[in-house]
Amino acid sequence: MAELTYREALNRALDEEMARDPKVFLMGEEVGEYDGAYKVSKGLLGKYGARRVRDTPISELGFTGLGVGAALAGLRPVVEWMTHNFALLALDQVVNNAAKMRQMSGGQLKVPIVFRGPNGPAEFLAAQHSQALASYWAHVPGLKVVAPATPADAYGLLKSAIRDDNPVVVLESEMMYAWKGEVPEEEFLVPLGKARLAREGRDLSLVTFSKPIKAVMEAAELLRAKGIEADVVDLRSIRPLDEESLYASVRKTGRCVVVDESWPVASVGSHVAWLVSHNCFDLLDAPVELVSGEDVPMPYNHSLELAAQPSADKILGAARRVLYREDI
Amino acid sequence: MAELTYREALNRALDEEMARDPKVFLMGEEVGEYDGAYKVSKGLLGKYGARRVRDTPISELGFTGLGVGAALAGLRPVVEWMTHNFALLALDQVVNNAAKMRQMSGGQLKVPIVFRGPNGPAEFLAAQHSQALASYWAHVPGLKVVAPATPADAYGLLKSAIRDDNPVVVLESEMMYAWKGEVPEEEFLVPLGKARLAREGRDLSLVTFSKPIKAVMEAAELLRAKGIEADVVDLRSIRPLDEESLYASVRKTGRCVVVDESWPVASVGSHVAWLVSHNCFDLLDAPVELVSGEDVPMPYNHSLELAAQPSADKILGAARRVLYREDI
Amino acid sequence: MAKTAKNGRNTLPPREILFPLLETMQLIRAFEEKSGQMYGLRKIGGFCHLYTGQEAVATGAISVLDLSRDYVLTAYRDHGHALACGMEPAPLMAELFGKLTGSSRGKGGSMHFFSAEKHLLGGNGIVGAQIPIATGVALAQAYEDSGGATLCFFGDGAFHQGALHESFNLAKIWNLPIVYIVENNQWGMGTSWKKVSAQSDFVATAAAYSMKGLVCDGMDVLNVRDVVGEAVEEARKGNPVFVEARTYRYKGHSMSDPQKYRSRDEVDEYRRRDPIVFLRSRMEEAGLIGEEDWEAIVQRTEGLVEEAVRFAETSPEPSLGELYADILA
Amino acid sequence: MAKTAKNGRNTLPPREILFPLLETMQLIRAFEEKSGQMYGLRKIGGFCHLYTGQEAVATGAISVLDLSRDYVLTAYRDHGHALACGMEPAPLMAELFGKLTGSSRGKGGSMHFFSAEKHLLGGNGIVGAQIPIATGVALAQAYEDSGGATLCFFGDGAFHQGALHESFNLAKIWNLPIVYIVENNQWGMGTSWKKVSAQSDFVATAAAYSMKGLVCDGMDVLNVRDVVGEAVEEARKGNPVFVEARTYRYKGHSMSDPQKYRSRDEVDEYRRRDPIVFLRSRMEEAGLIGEEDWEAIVQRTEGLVEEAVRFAETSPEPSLGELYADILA
Ligand SMILES: Cc1ncc(C[n+]2csc(CCOP(=O)(O)OP(=O)(O)O)c2C)c(N)n1
Ligand SMILES: Cc1ncc(C[n+]2csc(CCOP(=O)(O)OP(=O)(O)O)c2C)c(N)n1
Ligand SMILES: [Mg+2]
Ligand SMILES: [Mg+2]
Repeated sequence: MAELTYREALNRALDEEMARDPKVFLMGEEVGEYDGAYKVSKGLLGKYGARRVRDTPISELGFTGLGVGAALAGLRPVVEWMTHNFALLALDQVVNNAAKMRQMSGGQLKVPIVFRGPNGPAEFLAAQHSQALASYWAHVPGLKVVAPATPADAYGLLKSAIRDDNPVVVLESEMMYAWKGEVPEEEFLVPLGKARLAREGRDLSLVTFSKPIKAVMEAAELLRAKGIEADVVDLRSIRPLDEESLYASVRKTGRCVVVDESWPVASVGSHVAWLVSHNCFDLLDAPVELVSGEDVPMPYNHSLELAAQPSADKILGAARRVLYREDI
Repeated sequence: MAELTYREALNRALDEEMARDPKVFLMGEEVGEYDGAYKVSKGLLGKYGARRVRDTPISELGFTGLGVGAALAGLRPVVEWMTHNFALLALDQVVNNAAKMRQMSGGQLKVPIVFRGPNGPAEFLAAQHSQALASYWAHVPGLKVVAPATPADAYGLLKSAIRDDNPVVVLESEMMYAWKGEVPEEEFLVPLGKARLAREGRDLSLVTFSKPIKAVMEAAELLRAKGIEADVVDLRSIRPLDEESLYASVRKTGRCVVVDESWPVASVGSHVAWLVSHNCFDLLDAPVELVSGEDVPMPYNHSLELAAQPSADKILGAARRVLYREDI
Repeated sequence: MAKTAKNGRNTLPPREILFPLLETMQLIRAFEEKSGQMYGLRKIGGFCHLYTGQEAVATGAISVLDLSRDYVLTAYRDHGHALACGMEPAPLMAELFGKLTGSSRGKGGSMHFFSAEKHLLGGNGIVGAQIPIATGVALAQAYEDSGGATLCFFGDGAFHQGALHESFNLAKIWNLPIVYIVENNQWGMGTSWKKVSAQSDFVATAAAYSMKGLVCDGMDVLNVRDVVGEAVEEARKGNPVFVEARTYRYKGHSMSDPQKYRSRDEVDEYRRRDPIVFLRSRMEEAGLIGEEDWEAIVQRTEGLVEEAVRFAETSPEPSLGELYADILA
Repeated sequence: MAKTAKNGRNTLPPREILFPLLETMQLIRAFEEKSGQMYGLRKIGGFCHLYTGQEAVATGAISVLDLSRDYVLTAYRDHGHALACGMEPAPLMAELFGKLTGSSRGKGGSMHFFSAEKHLLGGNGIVGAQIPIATGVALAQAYEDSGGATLCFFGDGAFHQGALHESFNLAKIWNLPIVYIVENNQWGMGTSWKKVSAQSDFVATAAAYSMKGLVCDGMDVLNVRDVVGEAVEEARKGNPVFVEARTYRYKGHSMSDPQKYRSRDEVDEYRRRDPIVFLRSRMEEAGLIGEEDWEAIVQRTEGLVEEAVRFAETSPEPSLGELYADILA
């Protein structure tokens, strides 16, 4: 097993899929000569040439739409958004075309395309560059949405996304690109639609996806020190959602804290919290708690910026509430 | 008291506010010479002239951004989106600028602007023209969001929205424009942030906003025929949300069905359902049910289109579940 | 900057070209008349944008394509393009009726005609959205070196969408085989194109993207054919081209438009230059068509349209199970 | 199409004009050098885009404005524009430090400098987003008949955003008092402007919107001043103008850019045409400035910047209560 960074894992997935299938190509701002704004596509231009690794102008709506068209005509584009913040300019093409073309054509067409890039806050980037936008994609039928939180998942989910015949949005994170983890050397796929049990426990369920997994695992360690064992569910796939794994965990624990770095209102986090509240009603010993990003535009000041995000501390607070224990 | 249509009520609000404040102006596609695609701005061009009633090209991102700029420079623009579907093209300007300018400037600036237009499905319009997009706006701190469901609220909320110093998104509906209702002749405002108790009852709470109020009131009538009295909360203001009124209702009833015509995942509906699940945990006799739009792109065929939306029937089904009564 | 290609006013193309052009235009006309009637009878609902008056544009332009490798995309006013691509009237009418036998199984309706087989990739309800998509189709053609080209139709109103600017630039810097055709029918809903355009000569803007710009008379199917033919040839070499077709729509924007914004006279003026009448009279002058030939065309096209209505009427509605079908592949 | 305004190479403007221009440019230079240092010391974090090399553009352009009625908007590379608008270095440095005394109370950082008082409406982090907003500010000026005009700066990379197309058209059809200035520093991050632009002459595109297009030498503050002066005069009459300023950025795109995409030589070539050196030498040739005058400028500007750092260092951090402040009015 090799230890790879999340960035390297994505790069390996892209590389392998481009080698495997000549219809796969990469397109986005700075993906070629610059090796990607976050170096995810490092070396690919040299290896596959400018036909398959295409530097675009700063025209998010345009090149996203081009991707949709190329997919309709039989290619398998991977569109890199420099960040999901900028994808708001391209949202129409994803929501109104990528997600709907198959249905509007009565099943005649398919749109095998991947949209990917970093999502969520990084550091010192202020309001316009720090948004966690999972819910904008999760809301939309016709899309698939994944959020790998380990290098192995980054590799395996991106490969599955590229091979899927539907539009798939991949949520990465600037902060995660340097995270390291074991990635088996032989090729493998991680199926879309399956959660990952990141840690086993029986006292409460901590449910999350993407970058907050770090704070969640920290919180789980702190809880263990107090003799409390958390079950940690990394949703990994947001649409479709692996509801079964979610309920299986809560069936064990009867208590649930959902952690999502997005704003709370109409978020994936509050949706999952409702799903558990609804479908595990008789099993729950406490209300489902949500630890979300604060309901504010992200401030530049770093202390405020940290305070605006989920933290081990906030998760502990929520754990205290679901366990009805002031002492932890 | 005069009986007005929802359309006339909006028109009256616009007219009065334009008469009151010379900084208020209206801008959008077909708002002037054509009297508005749905005739909401009828007669205003004649009365206020082309300086204050501005027909735009089909450039949603552009004219929405112009509105933001005009608001920063001291005007009070009302931007009409022909429908919210097309506002996806303009989303960036709303989310990244209108909602954040005040915060990013450390409170120096304000953005007194109203974005309005019909939202949600109408009839026979297929996938791209039938989206209920409340959650895209509700998700975002820095915005206010209202969804009047009666002519009186359309009048009073639009006036408040225009006078508010913050960006306010107004969700109207093509199907509601012809709805009639009493609107007092003397001027009044409906405050942003307050729900409306549309009907009193003690057996269960039906919570909704916008067009589904119709199906909800129908369902309430059908329930009454079975001897069940529903409390109906029309949220009216989605952001900020009047949580107190919501919980007050559930405190009475212990049972809650939320109805939202949007897609279910990461929706206002599932958020409200979680809020009630969480904050009324000890009061609830049954899981909070959500009746949402089906999780599909809207089909053109009318039977399918109707089947994709909340109906009195579906609401009855949910009521049956929260009441644990098969007999109704 | 803009130039009108030689349109060979004096030498008509051969009969094998002329008759199909005339018949396609007449088929579109008949289909649209019937669609309007059926709308009046509430067999069709929602937005229904008729193509009457503009028949020469789709017919002439698409006639130069090889749809085994070329593609067509347009906006919601797509009935004419679908017929010109060779889609059968019956599944189209069934689609308007929302029936399971419709071209999109009743899911799409008037604005969303598609044919994977005939290479019509919509039918798009978002003004301007097909422009980047079509550019992406052309990207695929260039990527695969297929020799194909893409025709992208849009209206004068769509011209002001940012998507156009982004796409034109991308098409040029990547040498994509695409022809953009603005169908300038002079109105975007109730808005005169002149009122909302900084530019009174659309194709003059081609220069801003170092593209070739061409103008054609959208009421003259032969001129459209010549100009778009030249443009497609150019596009196949990797040079995107922008064509303006000056045309007119006879009917309201959609079925619900009271049309207060324009005069009866304006409409009548264009009706006097009707593209079908015009081609037919040129063929008559050249002694190529007789009364019986014309009657035969009328009969055939009306027959097809009548048959389409019968097919649509008698086709089944989709079952409720269809709601969750056709969404994911 | 494009023309360069007479720039009066031979007659220098009076001292009262020249000295402030020189001092503003030097203040920007000193501020940016210090920002770079402070970034190295991790006093500043995140994206920090320095304006070094481009000083003449903001300085010359903004010098022709009357900021009691005119407005300025730009992108995230906004330090120079803020200083040229007359914002004090101290609250700007404090903003970079994320302090409560910062111009945006520590909420905005480098990309989001604003001054309601000095009429700088950002600082915008979304490439191209300021273009429609600035156009809306000009709309307000026209609406109120204030006599004011708006300067909208953006980069060569921003040129390809659809927002530009939509805004240019709106500005023209509504006769808005706006001057659009593309600061063509030849790179958008690591992308050469030539690689992604279908048009090698930016201002040629002005014609597509029936607008006047002007070019200026962005390394020559007097030329910028002349050309933008002419443009602003035109804009005040309700004729939007598009100006290209040819310039160069000395530093990387942001502080984290390794700059592998360009050669040391290219940078050096431009450094030899440094806008500050250039103006100073012209003033010297004309006998208008001596060594002591220059020393005084250097001392004053460095003093201001040192003082700004002291102010930033010693200012308080915002309290956690600030998180929910400044969001709604
Ligand atoms: C993005 C978007 N904005 C607005 C609309 C509403 N709309 C539909 S058609 C139309 C006018 C388009 O005019 P034009 O492009 O000239 O095409 P034509 O109808 O004349 O064929 C408008 C405003 C829409 N469908 N999509
Ligand atoms: C919409 C959007 N897309 C991408 C980015 C990332 N980005 C920031 S600056 C930049 C390059 C802009 O280049 P240019 O407009 O030439 O301005 P310059 O940096 O040279 O001043 C890019 C791609 C962004 N901030 N916003
Ligand atoms: Mg038109
Ligand atoms: Mg640049």
